[in-house]
Formats: sequence, C-alpha cells, structure tokens
Amino acid sequence: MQRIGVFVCHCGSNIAATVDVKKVVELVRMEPGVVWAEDYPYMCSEAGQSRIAEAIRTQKLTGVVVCSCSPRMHEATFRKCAERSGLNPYMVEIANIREHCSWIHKNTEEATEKAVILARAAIAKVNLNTPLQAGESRVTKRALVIGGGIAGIQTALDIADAGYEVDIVEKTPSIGGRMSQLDKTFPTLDCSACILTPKMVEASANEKITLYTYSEVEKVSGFVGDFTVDIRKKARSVDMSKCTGCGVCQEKCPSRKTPNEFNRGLNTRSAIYTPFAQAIPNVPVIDREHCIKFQTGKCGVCAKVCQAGAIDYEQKDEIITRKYGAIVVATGFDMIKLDKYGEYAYEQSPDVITSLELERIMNAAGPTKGHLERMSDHRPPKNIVFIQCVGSRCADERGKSYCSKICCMYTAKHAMLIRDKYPDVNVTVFYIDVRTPGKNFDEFYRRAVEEYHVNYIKGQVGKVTPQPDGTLLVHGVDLLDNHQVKIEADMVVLAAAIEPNPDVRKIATMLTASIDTNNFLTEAHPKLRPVESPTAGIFLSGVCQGPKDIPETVSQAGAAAVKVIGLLAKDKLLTNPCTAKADVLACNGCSACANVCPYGAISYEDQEVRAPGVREIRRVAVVNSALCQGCGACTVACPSGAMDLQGFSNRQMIAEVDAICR
Amino acid sequence: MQELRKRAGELLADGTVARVLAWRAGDLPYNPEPAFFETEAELEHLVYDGFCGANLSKLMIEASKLEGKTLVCLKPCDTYSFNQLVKEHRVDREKAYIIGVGCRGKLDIEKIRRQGIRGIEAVEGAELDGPEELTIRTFSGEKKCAYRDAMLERCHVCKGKEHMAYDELLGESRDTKDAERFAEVEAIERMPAKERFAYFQKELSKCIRCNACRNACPACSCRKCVFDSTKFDSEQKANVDSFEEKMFHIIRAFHVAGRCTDCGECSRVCPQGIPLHLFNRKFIKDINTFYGEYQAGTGSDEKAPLTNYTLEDAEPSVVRERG
Amino acid sequence: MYKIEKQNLTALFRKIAEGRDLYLPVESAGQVNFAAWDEEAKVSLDTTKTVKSPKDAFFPQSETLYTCKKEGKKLEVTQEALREKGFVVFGMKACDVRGVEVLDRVFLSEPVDSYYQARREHGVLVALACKEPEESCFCTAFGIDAANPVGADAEKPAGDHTMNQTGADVAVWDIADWLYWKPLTEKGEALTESVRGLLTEAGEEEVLAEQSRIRAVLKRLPYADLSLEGWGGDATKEKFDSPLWETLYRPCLGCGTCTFVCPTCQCYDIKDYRTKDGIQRYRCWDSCMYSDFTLMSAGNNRTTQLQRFRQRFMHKLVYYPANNDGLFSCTGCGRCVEKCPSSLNIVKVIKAFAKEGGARNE
Amino acid sequence: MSIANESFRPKIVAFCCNWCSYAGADLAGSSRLSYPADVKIIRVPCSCRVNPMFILRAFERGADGVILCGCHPGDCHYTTGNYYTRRRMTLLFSMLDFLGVENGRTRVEWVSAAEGVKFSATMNEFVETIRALGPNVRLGDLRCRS
Repeated sequence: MQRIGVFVCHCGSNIAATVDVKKVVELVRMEPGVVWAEDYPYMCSEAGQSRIAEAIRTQKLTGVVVCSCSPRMHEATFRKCAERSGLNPYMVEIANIREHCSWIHKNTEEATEKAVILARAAIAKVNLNTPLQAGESRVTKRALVIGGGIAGIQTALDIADAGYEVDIVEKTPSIGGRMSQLDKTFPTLDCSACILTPKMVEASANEKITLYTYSEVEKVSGFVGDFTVDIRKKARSVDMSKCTGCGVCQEKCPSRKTPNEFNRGLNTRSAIYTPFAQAIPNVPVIDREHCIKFQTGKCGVCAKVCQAGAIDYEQKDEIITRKYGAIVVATGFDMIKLDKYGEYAYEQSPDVITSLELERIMNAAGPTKGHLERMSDHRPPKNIVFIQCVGSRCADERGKSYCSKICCMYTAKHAMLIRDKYPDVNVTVFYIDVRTPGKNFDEFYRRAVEEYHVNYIKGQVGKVTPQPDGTLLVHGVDLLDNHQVKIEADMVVLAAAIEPNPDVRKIATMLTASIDTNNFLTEAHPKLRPVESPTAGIFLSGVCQGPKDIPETVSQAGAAAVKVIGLLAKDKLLTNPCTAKADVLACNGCSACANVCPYGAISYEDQEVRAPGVREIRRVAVVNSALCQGCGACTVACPSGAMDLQGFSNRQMIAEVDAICR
Repeated sequence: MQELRKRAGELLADGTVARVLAWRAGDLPYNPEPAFFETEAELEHLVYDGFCGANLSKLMIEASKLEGKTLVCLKPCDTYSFNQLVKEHRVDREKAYIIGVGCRGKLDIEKIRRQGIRGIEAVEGAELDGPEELTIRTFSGEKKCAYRDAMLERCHVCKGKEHMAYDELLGESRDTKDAERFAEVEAIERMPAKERFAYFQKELSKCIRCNACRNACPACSCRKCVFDSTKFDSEQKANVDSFEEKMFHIIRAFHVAGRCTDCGECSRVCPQGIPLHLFNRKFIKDINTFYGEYQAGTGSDEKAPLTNYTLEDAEPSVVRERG
Repeated sequence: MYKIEKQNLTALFRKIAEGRDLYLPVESAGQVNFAAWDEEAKVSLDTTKTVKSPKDAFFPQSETLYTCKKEGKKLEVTQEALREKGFVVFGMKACDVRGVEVLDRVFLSEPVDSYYQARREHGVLVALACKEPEESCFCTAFGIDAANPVGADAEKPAGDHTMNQTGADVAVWDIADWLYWKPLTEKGEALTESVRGLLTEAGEEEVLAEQSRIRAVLKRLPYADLSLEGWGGDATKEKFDSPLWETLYRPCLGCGTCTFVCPTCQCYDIKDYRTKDGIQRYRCWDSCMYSDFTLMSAGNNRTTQLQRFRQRFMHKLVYYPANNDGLFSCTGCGRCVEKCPSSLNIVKVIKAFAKEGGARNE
Repeated sequence: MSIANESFRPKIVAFCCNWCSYAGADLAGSSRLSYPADVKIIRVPCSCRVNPMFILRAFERGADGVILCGCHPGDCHYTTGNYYTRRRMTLLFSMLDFLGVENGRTRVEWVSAAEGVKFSATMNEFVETIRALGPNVRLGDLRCRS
C-alpha cells in the first residue's frame, strides 16, 4: 500500500476562488492510501515545495499528488522537488484543478466536487505508480536549419559562433529568402540587400556552416539529440566545384520566357539562372522544365559557352543522410494567393499589384530597374491607392483571421518612399486600423502622414474597376466621414496577408511538430517557450511560428540558436522512462506491436521462458527503450495486454476511469 | 477416408511425419474428436466425414513445439486460420505437413435435431463422397434429411473450395455457398437501434461465459487472455451482470478484428447457439467498407487492417452520420 | 395421483406463480433453459435436456454474498438477504434431481452454506419423467430411473430439512393430453393443495404403462450398458497414474462448457467487485478446466491442461465417491456429451479406461 | 428533445492526448472558455493509447458518454498514432452502434493545442448530446448506480 500525500494549491485566488480547497483536503483524506493532505497558497513557490519535501520526509510518503495547475506547467517542478526529497520523481501525479476546473467553472459546489474527483483519479493512479528510472541517450553535436532566409541564416550563424556544426537546407538555389526581395526596410529605410548580403557571405564563409541550397528535407527519423535526416540535393545540372559564377551561360541561354520567381513573375528569366545577382552560392541551376536541352534534347548552348566546363546535364538528385542533435525550422512565409479576391481586380489588371511586387518594382535590380511605373504601359503612375488588410483580419474563410503585422509599416514605408522620390504622385491608403507598436514605428507612420502628406482613409475598398482608359476606379468608404469615396487611380497596391510557407505542413509532419489551424508551428508554450516546438529537439525561428518583422525575426533566430546551443552543449540526455514494456510470459510474439510502432523500437528475440508448468523457447517482443517514445500504440495492438506503457499502464488508466465514474 | 488413412500411414511409415493430426471416430454417429495418431495401427480409428467440423489449425500451436513434423488435415476454410497463425508466428509452417482434405460442407447436429429428428442411433451419408441426403436411424424409425439442410451456417457462406496452404490435396471439394455472407449482418443493421439492442440482449443473455468460443477460436491464440489476467483489472469468470458478457464479446471480436478469417468455429461450438460469428462478420464488413476488401489468412504479406492506415481513412463520426 | 389436462397448464403455472417464483424450461432465442415463468414465457416441457441444468435455482452462476460500503474511513458490511420467498422448479428430470442430491452433500454438510440452504428450504422440486430419453443419456449407469423421477431418498421423513431432504417433492408424467401429478413429500403435498382446484384425481395405470414404455427406450440407448466398474473411492492411485490421460486430454480446449452445463459441478470462486463506495463480494461458478482455477499467490497446483482435465474426471468418479458413500458426482444427463466443442466427454473417458482394464464396455 | 432532463448530471470521460488536446483543454481553461463540470479529463500520451477496454470500462462503471480527443490527423506528435486511433474507434463505435447502443455516446474529436475554443465548444455540444440521450442504460453496469 502506498503512503500518499495530497497537496492542494490555492494558486492565490486562481483556484481558491472557485474551489473550496479546504473541503478538497478534507475529502481526499478519506481516499485509500492517503496519509497526508494539506493546502497552501502557492505550492509551486519555494515555501510550498518545502512543505511537500517536509511531508515526504516526515510522513515517509511513497507517492505524491499535487492538485494544482496543468501538469504541462509544473509537473517537472514537483517531480524535481520529490527527487530532491528522496522520492522517485515518477511517483508524483498532478490533478489539474485550475485549467480543467477552477478557471472554467463558476459554481463553487460543482467546481469543488469536480476537483475532488480529479484528485481521486490522480490518487487512484498513484496507488499503482512504480518508481521509474530515466535512461540516457547521446547527443549528436550538429544542428540542422531548414530554410535559408534571414531567420535561418541568423540561427546558423549564432550556433556556429558557439562552435557547433550547422547545416542549412534551402529549397531555392540561393540563401537569402524574402528579405533579399525587399528594397528598403522600415523604419530606418536602410537598404535590405546592404544589410543582408554580408550575413549571407558570412554564412557561406563560416567553416562550421554547410549550405545545402536547391535542396529539401526528405525524411526525418529519430528523436531529440539523435535525429537522422535525409536531404535531397536536387540536380543543379551545374558542377558547383567548377563553376566560376561568370554568368555567361545565363546571358547566352536561348530560353528566356520563364517567369522570374524572384521578381514575383513581373519579368522573365533564362532557363539557366541564379535568382539574383548576389546569390549565394553564385552558381546557377538549370530549370529543367524550361530548358530546351532537357525538353527537346537539342540546344546545349550553356555547355558550349561555359569555359569552366561546369555544365552537367547528367547530374542526378542526390540523397544525403546526416545525423543531427537539433533541428530548427525557419521556413518563413509567402503572400496568400489572391484568386478569391476578385473585387480587387488583381488578376484582371497588371496595375493592381501586391506590396511585394512593388518592392521589386522599387528595387534597382528589379524588373523596372527601380523606376516606378505601371506594368501595363510603363508609364509613371499619378495616383496610387494602397489597400490594407487584404486577407488579414478576415472574418470569412477567404482570408486569415490574424493580423499580418508588417503591412501597416511597409505601406507607410512605400508611401513615404514614393512621395519622397515622386512628390507629384498622390498616395492614398485605405486602412482598417493603423497598427504601429514598435520602436520608432508610430513616429515613422506620423512622418508619412504629416511630412509626406499621404492620404490615409479609414475604411475599406469594396471594388476596384479597371476603366477602358487604363485607369482603375477604386470604390471605397470613408468611415470617419461616413461617405462613399471614388478614386481614379492608375496603380493599386494590395497589402496581401502573409501565410506560412505551404511546405511547412509536410515538414511539420516529418518532424512530428504540431501546427495550428493557420499552419503556423505551435510553440511549446506561447509565452514561456516561444522558440521551442512541443516536440523535443525541434526549434522555431522566424515567421513559421507567427507573423513578425525583421528585427523580431532576428531576435527569435538568436533565441532559437541559444536553445540549440544549450542542447548541443550536453553530452547525454535523460530519456523519458515512460516507455513500453513487454511481459514475456504473456507475449504471443505475434508482431502486432512492432507493426504499429512508428520508431521501430520493437524487435523479437527467442527467449527461454520459465513459469510453473512452462519451460520453453518463445519468440517474445523486446522494446528498445532508447527508441521508444511512449505513444502507446503497441499497447492497444497487443490483444493479450502483454505490452504495457510505464507511467500510463493499463491498470493505471482503468483506475482513473473507475475513480472518475465512481 | 480409406485413402486418407493409407496416405497418413505411408507418411508415418517413411518418417516424413512423426504424428498425424486428424479426427478419431466417436462413440456416437456424430461426435468424432480431434486426435493425434502416432502409429499406423491407431489410424484405423481415423475418420473423416461431415461431422469433422473442428478446425484443427489451432492445435498446431502445440504441435509446432513437438519433435518432427505433424501431418495435419485441413479443410479449405481451416487453411485460412492456419496461414494467419503462421503469419503471427504462432505456428511453424516447417513443422506442418498439410493434407488439404476435400470438403462438401460440414454438418450441424443441432440442425438435424431442430427438424424433429431425435434419438439418433446412426447417420448414413455423411462421408465426403456420400449422397445428397442423409439417412438417419432413430429410436422412432428412419428419417431423411437433405445434406444441405444440415450444414453449419458457415458452409452456406463458404469462402471457396480452394486450400490456401497445403503440401498435398486429397478428395474433391464442393461449392456450398448459397447465401450472401453479409446478409444476416445487413438485416440486423436495418433494424432500429432499439430492436438491435433487444436482439443482442436476448442472444447474449444466454451466454454462460464458458469460453468455448474463445478457446476454439484460432485467432484467440493468446497465451494468456486478458479476461484471464489482471492486466486490465479485467479478470472475469462469469457474466455477473448484463454488461460483462457484452464487454467480453465486443473485446474478443475487437481483438480478432482484421485477424479473424470467419471460420465460424465460435458459433459452431457455442453451447447456447449464440450467433457469435455476427460480431466478427460485422467487423469484417466494416473493414471491407472502410478500408477495402480484406480477407485474413490468404497467405499474403498485406498488413492487417488494424495495424495499418491511410491518410484518407474514414473518421469515426461516420458511424453517427450514417444514422 | 392426480392429473391435469395439458391445455390447462398455463392456468396451473399461473396458480403456482401466485406468491412464489416458478422456474421451468423456457425457450429464449432458440435455446431452452430454466427461467422464471411469466405470461409470455415459451414453456417447453418437450425438451429432454435444457442447455444448462437447473442447478442455478439453488446455486446460481453468480450471487452476491455481502456488500461493503465505505463512508469516510468507516466500513459497513451488509450480508445479502437469504432466500425467503418460496419458489418451484418445475420440470426437472430424474438426473437433475440427482444433481441436487450431489450438491446437497457438498453445501449442506458442515460448514453449511447458508445461501444454498435457504434456497433448498424454500424451493419445491417438481420432477418430470423423461418422455424421450436421448442417445446421449446414460443416467441408468448411476442407478437413476428416468421413468420415475422421485429421487433417491424420497421416502425419508418429511420435515427434516438437512441431509435427508433430497429427492423430488412432486413427480409428474407427461402422457398424451394429460399431465399426471404425484406429490411425494410434505412440501409436495402443500404445493398440491395450493393447486388442488385445477387437479383431478387419477389412477396409477397410465403412469405405470408410461414408465415401462420409457424404461424400454432407456434399455436400447447406446450408452445403456455403460459400466462404472473400477471407478469409485478406492481407485485413486491407479487411475491418477494412468498414462491414458496423456492422450485423452489432448483435444480438450480448456473451456468450461462441460462444467457449466453440468448439474453437479459445484466449484466456485469468490471475487470482489468494486462498487461506487465499496465492494460487493460475490461468488461465481468456476471451472477446473480453467488455467486460473484455484490460483493462489504461490501459483497454481495444476499447471497443465492434462492435470486440469484429469482433475475433473477424478473428482466426479473417484474423489467425490470417496467422500460420499460411493455416490458418483455424475448423473448421466449427457449434457457434456452434447455440448463439448471437441466432442470429448465423461463417457469417452470411462470407456477408454474400461478398454484398458478389459471391462465389458465397448 | 434538447435537455430532456435538467437535473440529469451525466458522467463524461474525456481522454485527451498530452500534446494537442490536453493542451487545447489547458488553453480553454486559461481562456476561461467554460464547459460543464460533468466532463472529466484523463491525460494519455497519445490518442492511440486509448484501449477500447478503457472506453467500455467507463461505460460499465456508469459513464454516460466517452469522448476521445487527439491531434489532427497528420499532426500526431508520434506521427501515426491518431491514424490507428481513427481505425480502432471507427470500428469500435460501429460495433457499439450495431449492438444498438446510442451512437451519440461515443465520439472522437481532433483538437489541437491552439484550439481552446474548439475544445470548449466540443465539450459543450457533447454534454448537450448526452443530456438529451439521458442516462446510459444500455451499456451500464447497474450496480454502479446504486
């Protein structure tokens, strides 16, 4: 029989306001196995913990139940407390009477009754708990960063700086990401490329960093400290060791009609290309889908003109398998597709563009060499209308419910830059709210309004109608004046919502990292563990976790790096002891468990089994506890119940069910 | 039958097999029992006729542990069970020499009794190559009964006359299927929920928890059944209340779901005549509907439906939504 | 001797059931078992063998013994009330009556099982002669007369409620359109009195004729000549050590069918069921065929199916008679013969030993 | 039909996987999104840990409804656990339905760590369904009611 102590936390008034904690203490005392029960205002405080420690010692407790907040919050705290007091940490169970009780129920009687039942379930479980010992697993001292944008680059640089090897896998031919497409950055207006390129060069030059560009993660197995990852290096068709980056191939390439992704399709590129001038590595790739040689077999111009002999049409995709201790996701974002927003005429008129397209137009290396002009007739616009929140803060399913966060600021930036360079252009901005929390942000926005006289109209645009004369009639509402507005514009810029890179779903699945309904990766805790995924060993950097601007991205990237470094600095990790275990006497050796194990943790051995009336060699299941992650799939596949999960055993679960249904 | 005795004798004599697992003649016309024969002399008691319904594949679990090969006589439907046991590593294929015996459907003495034929002294025509009609001598004179009308339920929905595993074949098999396999299940599905409940309540309340269904079932091959162990606090010896028998039969059917070959032994052996095959067949029907046709025991390497999945599987809410 | 026209049976049953419970063979979902009578019950007196024997009426498959209720740290124990309401078991066969006699010797000897005793005191046995004995019947081997289902000790003085109260209280015969009714004991007389209005006086002739008809059928049963020579209380060592068990047990599946349909199997297990606020201690039938039969903390004293199989037959044919004046704990009802999934049964065991010992069987 | 019996307080067991649904329930809690106190949560590492035995046991012991919550398919912390859950529970629920048990008493819902709102809404709706169905008679062990 266990000697169980029950500790009921008030959590200030968080619990005590709706749960009669004294009554809980009084009632749980009657439960079998309970020899001690008390309440305290803050169990997680030092004083609270020392009460638990004291009771463990004086009452010779063999089990502890803490009725408090979610185990996701303080289970570790109380387990450590027990361990310090000489009690096996796995003899502690938490009854969640805050999140699952006091915070959601208003009626004290009901909440108290429920708290008692939850406590009883935890007590029933502890009665069947057994001390468990954590095992150890090794840590591969190498990190993988998925995505080579500013988030990925910064994370990699910081990890490398601490002396650990780090690989960046980037899907496109060059690192740089979205930031490389930007012209200027708010609120300082410094040139994006000017601040990004040195970082790119630094990453490429750092001997601890290996870049896998034009590559994708194909398969991930293993667990924290010991991931095994297959990386597909897509065939570049150019030998990286030979190419000098002279660019002749791109000049001579006869296939020139491929939409240029880097310029958001505003112009075209050759089939052999580097995305942009400062690309790293500065080695082109052949886009086989548009290459004449690959499509028809006739051409081969690039091979002929390449002095270095770097063109290799025979190159094949290559799979590289590497081991990593930690993985950082930095897959970034893209703008949403605007096909559902027909009212803005984005697909009808080339003069309705997105903000990112405007960035390219404004950029000296862009399709217009930095001249502000209409894509339809290359005439400079006279009236530009910016429409905010296209797909952001959207109530219907066409768009996103969240605020994309960066649009208010970059629109102010665009408006200001245009008015600065082309003072005779009228700029109007339709907005729902202007959101400018951030250092020097509101000052920046006010300059746009006050200094540059940008016309901000609070209201939404109902429709953009292309006129026969090539202008665009913008129908809007001015909510402050409460009247309809019609503006004859010759360029409309849409601040389209941003969304996580669509590839992230696939990657999240491979990593078994959870994502939310908007495809943003979920943090281990929204406030306290914002750069970690709930899946151990997986970290988050940049917009894959939620909308953010560059400085936020960079700081989060640094934070992720610190977490990775903290992990890689360890030689061994303690493994979760809540793993599956087979009872050889009851095992049929049927393989059902191994068939459902996602980790390949179960193998079979011929063992001699001895029991009364039995002495024979049997095929029995053996669990590798280093590989087992404790999901429990095997326990249900096993018909005889021979396979059980430590810490969540069949009898423990049944005891909880019984306690709740009593 | 003579041929089977002769062939078994040869294989015993030449040392190919160490023993023969077949059926021994009973002391009533209809009660042969599964038996091991170790000498040629014993083989004179070997019998094979319409009353040899018992599926011998499960006895191969123990036979696999013995020295040498065991000759086992398997009917077409028994070979499915045999393959499933091999797949689950419970039976060693190398330890078996299978004679695939012919089958023209197996007989159910209860079905004969139900036709008012009682006080049975002798039954003629039950042999494999016998006539279409059984002649039954009773205390009150001779009675006739069509072979087909005395067949076990499972034979009316026979999976086919092909053996799924054998070393040699002996005797002709006949197609006996004359009913739709899922017709009974569908008829119950069409009942309103209340009627379904009443139907099963009535059937299951007969259950005496004798475990005959479990112990005869080749898929229920657990060394220690959960209902005999304390692993789930689930030990049950008697249906103490109306729930326990349900729990037992639901869980039993669930544990064999995707592994059950629909051999029908559960219903054959139930002393209370509970149509236990309905549970298994319902699972088979659902598996076929939701996850594609699957037949356990064909000998393929295919993953069993419950240890497999697809990304597009039906959601459990389908049960509610179909009304 | 009385009689009642069979078309009036419902009226008889209704009358018996007034203030009492009445158990009799009832068909439900295709099977006939003893069950409580009600107006809707499909009574089946033509069934020779119910699936289960009627022993449930006295020794139910499962019964609560007492209940423990916990309030705070206080424990309250309540014994289950003993049977107080009278009941009638109608339509038991001669073999079933013998079954009760076998149970009596177990449960009514010291220490007396009060639950069983209460049921025996309040139960009235109405035994029905076997109109159609079946090929699986072998009651004659145990000296039972299916034609005259009165039980062994029907002549014992009434009013003695312990060891002497064996045998049927009323014997009945189903002959053509009539049911003949003969009270045998004081309890039987009392029951007869309560339904007297429905009965008419009758002579014995028809019954005697029916008895000789039945006895003629019994003589030509396949197992009519089954001999128990060599069995009994003295045979322990010889039978226990026989190598025959080695082959006999092999088809045994280890299920409990034979024990649960048997009228004499009396083994039970006592278990606790956790209720909302305590436990219910109940007993339920157990089977010596089960792997966890008599499981103790130190393990099990019978670890193989061979041992378990041997136990059942040794108990019926050797150990029980050794302790009960040579009475076998088998009544020849033949239920196990019909229901064993592997077609094993006690007859095959007896015959196998007889063959070995050169007795006149086979 | 709705709220057949105001005074009926159903017993509802909710199995929640540690990674998504339990966290979703925590979020519902910290967002103060209420649902009836009749729902009691049992934490399991993954929905695939839930054995049909647990569900039947709950009913045997007097539960009126059992709901199982896990990560959305594709988001399982253990990659594949909820795919097995999906098959197991589909078959189990279909069997219970076949036996004539009201199919509203059992449910599987996928609730992510971010879906506190969904968690609360699901529980509210489930409790409502169970209240409308009334006490579980068909699958209960009557002794637990006394």
